[in-house]
Amino acid sequence: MSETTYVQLLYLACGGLLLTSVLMLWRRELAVLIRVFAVQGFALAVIAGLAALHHGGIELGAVAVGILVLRVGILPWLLRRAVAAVGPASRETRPLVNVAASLLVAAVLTLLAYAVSRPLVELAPAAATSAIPIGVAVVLIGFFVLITRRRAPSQLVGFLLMDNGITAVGLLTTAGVALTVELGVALDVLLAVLVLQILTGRMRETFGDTDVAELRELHD
Amino acid sequence: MITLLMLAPVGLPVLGALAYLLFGWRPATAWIAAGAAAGELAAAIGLAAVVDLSGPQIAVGGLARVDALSVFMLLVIGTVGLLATAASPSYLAAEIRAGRASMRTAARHSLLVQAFLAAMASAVLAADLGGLWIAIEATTIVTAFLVGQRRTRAAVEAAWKYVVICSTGIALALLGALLLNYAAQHTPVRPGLNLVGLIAAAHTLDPAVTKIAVAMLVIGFGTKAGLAPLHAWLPDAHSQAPAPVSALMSGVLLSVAFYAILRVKLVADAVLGAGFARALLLVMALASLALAASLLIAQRDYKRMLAYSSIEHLALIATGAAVGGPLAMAAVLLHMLGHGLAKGVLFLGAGQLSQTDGTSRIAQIRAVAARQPVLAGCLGFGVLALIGLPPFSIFASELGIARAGFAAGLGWFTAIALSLTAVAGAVLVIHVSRMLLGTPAEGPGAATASPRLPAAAGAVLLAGLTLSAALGVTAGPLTGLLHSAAVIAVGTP
Amino acid sequence: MSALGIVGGVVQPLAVVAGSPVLVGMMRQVRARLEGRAGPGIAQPWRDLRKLFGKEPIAPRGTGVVFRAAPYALVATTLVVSFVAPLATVDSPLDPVADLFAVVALLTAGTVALALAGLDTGTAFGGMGASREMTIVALVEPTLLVAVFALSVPVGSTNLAAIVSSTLRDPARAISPASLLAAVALVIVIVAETGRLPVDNPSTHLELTMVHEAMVLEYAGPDLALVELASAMRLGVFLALLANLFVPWGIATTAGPFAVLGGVLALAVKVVVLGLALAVGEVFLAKLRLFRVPELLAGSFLLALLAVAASFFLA
Amino acid sequence: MNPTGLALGVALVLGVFAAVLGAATRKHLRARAVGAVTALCGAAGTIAGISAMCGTRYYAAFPALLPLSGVTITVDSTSGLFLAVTGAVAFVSAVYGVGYARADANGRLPQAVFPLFVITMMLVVSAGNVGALLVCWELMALCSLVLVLTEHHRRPEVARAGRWYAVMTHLGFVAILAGLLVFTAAADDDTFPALRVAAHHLSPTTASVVFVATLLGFGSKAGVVPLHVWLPRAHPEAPSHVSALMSAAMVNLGVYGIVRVGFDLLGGGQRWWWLLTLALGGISAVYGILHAAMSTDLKRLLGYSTTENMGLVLIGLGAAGLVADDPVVAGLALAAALLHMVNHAAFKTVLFLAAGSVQRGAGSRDLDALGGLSGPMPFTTAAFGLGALAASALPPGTAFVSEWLLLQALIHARPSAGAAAVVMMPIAVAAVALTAGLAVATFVKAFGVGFLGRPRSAGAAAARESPASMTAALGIAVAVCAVLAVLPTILLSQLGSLASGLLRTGSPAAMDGIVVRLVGVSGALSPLMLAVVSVGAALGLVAVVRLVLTRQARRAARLWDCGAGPLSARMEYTATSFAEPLQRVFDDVVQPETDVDVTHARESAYLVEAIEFRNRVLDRIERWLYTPLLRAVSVWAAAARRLATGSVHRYLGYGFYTLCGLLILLAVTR
Repeated sequence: MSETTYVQLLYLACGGLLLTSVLMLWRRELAVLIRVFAVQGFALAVIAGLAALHHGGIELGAVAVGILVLRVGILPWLLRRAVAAVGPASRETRPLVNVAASLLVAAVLTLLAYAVSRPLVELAPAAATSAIPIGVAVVLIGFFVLITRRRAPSQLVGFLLMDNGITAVGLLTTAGVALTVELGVALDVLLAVLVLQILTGRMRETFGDTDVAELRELHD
Repeated sequence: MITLLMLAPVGLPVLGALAYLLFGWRPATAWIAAGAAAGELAAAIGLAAVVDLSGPQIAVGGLARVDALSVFMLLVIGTVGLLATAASPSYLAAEIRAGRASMRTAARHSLLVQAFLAAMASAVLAADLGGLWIAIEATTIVTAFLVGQRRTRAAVEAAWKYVVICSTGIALALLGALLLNYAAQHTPVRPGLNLVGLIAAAHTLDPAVTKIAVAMLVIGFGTKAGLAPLHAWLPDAHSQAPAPVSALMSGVLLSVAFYAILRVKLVADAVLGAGFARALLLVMALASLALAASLLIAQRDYKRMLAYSSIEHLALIATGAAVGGPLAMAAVLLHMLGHGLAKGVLFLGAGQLSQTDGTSRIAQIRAVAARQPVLAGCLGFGVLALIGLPPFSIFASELGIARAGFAAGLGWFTAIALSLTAVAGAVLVIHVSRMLLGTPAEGPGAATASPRLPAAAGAVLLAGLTLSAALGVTAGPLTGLLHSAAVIAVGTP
Repeated sequence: MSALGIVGGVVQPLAVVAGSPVLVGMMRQVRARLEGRAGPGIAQPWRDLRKLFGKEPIAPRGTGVVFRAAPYALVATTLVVSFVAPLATVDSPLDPVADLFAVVALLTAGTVALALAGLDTGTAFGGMGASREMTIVALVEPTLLVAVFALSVPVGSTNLAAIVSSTLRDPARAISPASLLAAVALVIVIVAETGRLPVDNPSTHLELTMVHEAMVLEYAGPDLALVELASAMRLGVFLALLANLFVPWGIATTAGPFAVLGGVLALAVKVVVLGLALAVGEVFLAKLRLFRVPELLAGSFLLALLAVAASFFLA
Repeated sequence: MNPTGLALGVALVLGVFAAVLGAATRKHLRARAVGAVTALCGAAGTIAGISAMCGTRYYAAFPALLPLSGVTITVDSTSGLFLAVTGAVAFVSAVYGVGYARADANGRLPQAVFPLFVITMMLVVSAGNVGALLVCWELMALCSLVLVLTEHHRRPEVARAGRWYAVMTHLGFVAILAGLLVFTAAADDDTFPALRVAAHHLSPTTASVVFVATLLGFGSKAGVVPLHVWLPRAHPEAPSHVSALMSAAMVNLGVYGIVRVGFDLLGGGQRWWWLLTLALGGISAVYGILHAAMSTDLKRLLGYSTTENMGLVLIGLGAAGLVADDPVVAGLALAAALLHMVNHAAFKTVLFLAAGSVQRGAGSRDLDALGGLSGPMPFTTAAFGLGALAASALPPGTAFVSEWLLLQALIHARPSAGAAAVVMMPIAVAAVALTAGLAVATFVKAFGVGFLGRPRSAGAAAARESPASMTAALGIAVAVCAVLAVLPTILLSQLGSLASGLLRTGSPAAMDGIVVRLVGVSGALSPLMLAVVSVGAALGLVAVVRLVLTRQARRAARLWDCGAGPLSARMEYTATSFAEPLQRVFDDVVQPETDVDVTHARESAYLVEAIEFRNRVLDRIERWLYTPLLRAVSVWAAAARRLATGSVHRYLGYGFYTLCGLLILLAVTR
């Protein structure tokens, strides 16, 4: 693979990452969100795969496969189960901030990510590192989704969006986070999602509907 | 031998967890948990001796490392863990009697508590930041089910908030760790995330990147340590968890998370000088203190009250860490231990109280002293220990933090922190005195005698208080360890 | 302890004990004449005392030691003051006792004894008198102390003999602003302390107004005689002190018989003049409402305070 | 180990032993065992104190105690004075406790904590470094708090008083802590010698911060207005032997702190500090005695009187600091303040213990329900009477001598001491004088209404005298009072040299023989002669009257009472009515709350069936200062609760906004 192809593909994947993030802000249907999330996972796997090809590491290849399995396969599946259990009321009802404002905020957050990431890019200017701001932007957008979405599954999506961003930053910044660490991280994310999914179930048992904004029994 | 000693603090609880998985919870197995915690404590003491004799040790292929600081944290985990697990059998038995739990729940509880202990031990034994991160994230996952154990609406709500907020925070820490790793990649030595290596390579780390990384790491681990801005899970989770778990979470988990901040601060100080981490920690600490003190004033629930007091104490610890220097660091470490003991005693006592009185509302509990003198005594003196009255050790550590703060030229910040602590202390005393003192209500309901405090639980509470008082009188054999741990925590300027 | 002091220590108490009832008699006589009555003559108080001393002592039921001891305490404190203060001679037999603060406190102690006696009777009148008397004392004592302070600051001593000698040496001091202010304040509080109009009317037994008389209602016979004697003596001592603090001339400065005789005569003249002035004043004054009295006393306290301020600022 | 150290060590060992006895012995032995051993502990403390005052200093260091600080013990002559006073009060209170505590405070906890309270007070004054001082101070506060709460299950006011006390003492402690730590930060370590060295190069601002913070902290313990609010609540609610310890010994430690920090460690300092001290003292003295004069609760009255007397002590301290250029007068003022403190300890012990006996014997401490105790409780009545005399600054009373000295010091303050002094001295004199006058009225009320006359309640009518241990303790305390009253010279020379040592002047305001003759300024007083002459005159008079004038025996007769019918207790003046005229006079200051409810008869509005009159004198400062403060705090707390609404989005939002803000900051400042 020539250097230019690598860069082109890399940028394409990163663009996909950002685009899917914005889409997640845009769309309200949980089912659509999950599909978009799977696409994003695929883009992430592409970034990992490209890194593996470019640096020629077997470990990275394994990581790419792992990401593909986890983020395109397992996590969307778990999410779908969570949403399916919710029942017909699966459409996201009015987020705390309306869509137009959300998109505007996403733009601002992306700019902020660019501004903040300058030192990161400057440390080792390269094709991969210059895409770091996108990863950071995805993290911030994910955080924003987390604080503006009412339903438990969509909060879950926000959390995973953040996590995708972090993984992207990890893949872009480095070729060699120790495999054990990477594995541990993946496992932890998986477990966190599992926990949240179980809790979603329990919330449904105890509260009936899973509007997180209604969880306000514990307060001062 | 050393490897064995270093594996024991993780391995023994894992074995305990396996035991509960295989045999379930019953009177015969009830004390396995305490046994494992005692073993963990013993291993910590052994390690302390080893570290004292021959310095830091590395084992398990470089994944685990132990120095005076981690040994001290192990001691904290072991001590408070022993207190909490020793109080568990009677607590679980009472829960089962009251129909709030089954044998299965008890077994799962014990299993998870063991896993919790193992995760905390591995956090302090981890040789690199990645391992530390994984272990701390693992504590979230394990305790999520413990918080939600009761499956009431409130418990599930608390668990949800706990997991969402903590996972978010810890995700930020992960981002920080990755960025730090990125910075480390571009140094000649490439230390990765190894805690010692990072400090050794500090002068070659890129300061701008490190700054962003440290900010993320401190906010992220600060979430688990109960520091503002992502502190809000704490009162919910600590008030809903079963008493022994609250004791462990408040008494140890927060300190373990703060241990991570201490490690990050070492790197930050080496790269950026003391100013950056200090400013960050001070702002977070003062915000947390102000918040805890304000919310304590009108508090209506005594478990939440204790939880806010934990925020306050961690903020105080953060103030101490921000001050830096051997005295402040020794005080911070002593404070962790003292707070663990006091808060452990208080949460266990509060659990006892909510079992007998059936409510956690301050306004609904009166005249405990007249009904259950021993429990009231433990709670009363526990609160006095918590607000830093001698002879309890928090007095000594608060004094140390304050003294170091004034000496470091942070007089105003220290004075504000002290005033807020004083307000919080005064409010705690007022709330608790309303519950403990007074004349028991006369009437038909008053005739039913309150159940007595189970002997084991009483012994645990008294032991915790006694230990705290003894530590306040003299650190005794801990003195050396405390000082070498403080030296490590200060780092080499 | 000088010869002059010893002479004074003997002469002064005698003069006070013998002269005070006469002073009271003279004041009553002057009032009677001014009011168009014949009057009983100036020796009438002595005649009363003789009659009372001849009666049987009474111990009212329900009263205790305090009630019985109070008249003695009252007379004794006044006697001590007349013993140590420079009334007729400038020296005192017990110089370390002749301190202005001590004298003021001693006189107050006598009042306190009487108030306690009033309370000890357990009657409504006793309590009422004691309450009113203590209200007045609570305001009079500070005024006295502050006035004394004002007089002491320029001299640098609270010793009575020292103040008197200092005024003798430096007559201008008597008309200094501090001195004048203090004099006015002292006059007011002495009127209050000795139970004269307009603060208290010694010749009435109306429960709405009486102060001193209410406390002593239960006394009879020799006890009453002592109380009456004591109040006469207190009047005499206060007037003598007032006179000598501001107009000390004539006081004996040597132990010679003529000097001492002159001192006693000068004392008698000064006290009589003051007493007559008081009596004449009383004719034209009505008694103040009880709750107006504090205003008067507060005024005198303020004057005394001003005197102190003046003595500091103008020193 | 020298005699001072030995005696102190013995005292500590005995104290701990007594605590163990209190926790371990059986109920019927407990009071006796604890009382006896604590009394010995107090005696040993007194000996240690006297030995230290005579010049035997003691020093010891225990670096292993109190982690991160270490403990140093230094007993010098200043400590000695306070040690001796504390020990003596402890001795008397412990003896009294044998009889008193058996009935009222015989629980394991109070009995075990009582001796600990004694030794912690001794340790406070023996501390030789900041860490030790602070730890002992807090231990003392803790012990006293536990003791105050002894009867919490009987009366709800006890818990309320305990809360006030706990909060105020905690806040006060933080002030002390901050002040001393600012000081320590400038020194090499936290021992007193190091601080003395550091004081020389302390910046004026820092020194002022240190002084003001410690003044507030120590002042709150001494019950200085406006930080006094806990005192008239907590002192009365404690068991009486504890009240005595608190009011006679513990408040002194506030004075100790001010003396130690202000004079000894900071070495005098700026004039306005002492002006502030003097002003606080003056306000405390007048305010305290005014409220004492209005109180009807005997122990509350005594509590306010403590505030008054500490105010007088502070006036002395302030005057000493203000005229520090004039060593003679400054020494005189300081010696007067210290003497007054000792005197106050003596008579307040008597008064609180007697009040305890009254509470025990007559079942009430409400003056309006007492009276007529001189018959059934002669010893207690006599003791209280003498104590009241001692407290009211009348000769031959105890306080008279010290107030006389104080006034002498104020008189001899030269105008050269500065304009501030010239303005303040007359005001100080007025405050002292007003205090003296009101104190007379107050104690006449307390003694006259509480003990004389007829009983006003069934409890008072059935009063019984206390057991021997209590009357013995009272007797000892009265004897000490009497000795201090007539022979202050035995103490004054010591106090004079102590004062000159503290002021580093080297010219002691010494006193000689039986006459207090001031050195360097004109002034002399002999309390002994005064007492002898007065008593002699009275006895002579009795002899003359009984032997010469009337030789008949006294005849018992009915009270005349203007010929009214048989007396009933309801016709008597009560404490409330006694104080009513004074209350009117100071209406604007105390602002009493009165309300009158008139119930009219059903038949006609002109006929009155019942009139209910209520009159309460509330603490004005409490209402002005603390009520708005508490209200502000609760408003704040209510507002703060909006931070924790339970919304997880909001909680995460805190993090999100902080993160964004921080990132922007990092991006901008890079």
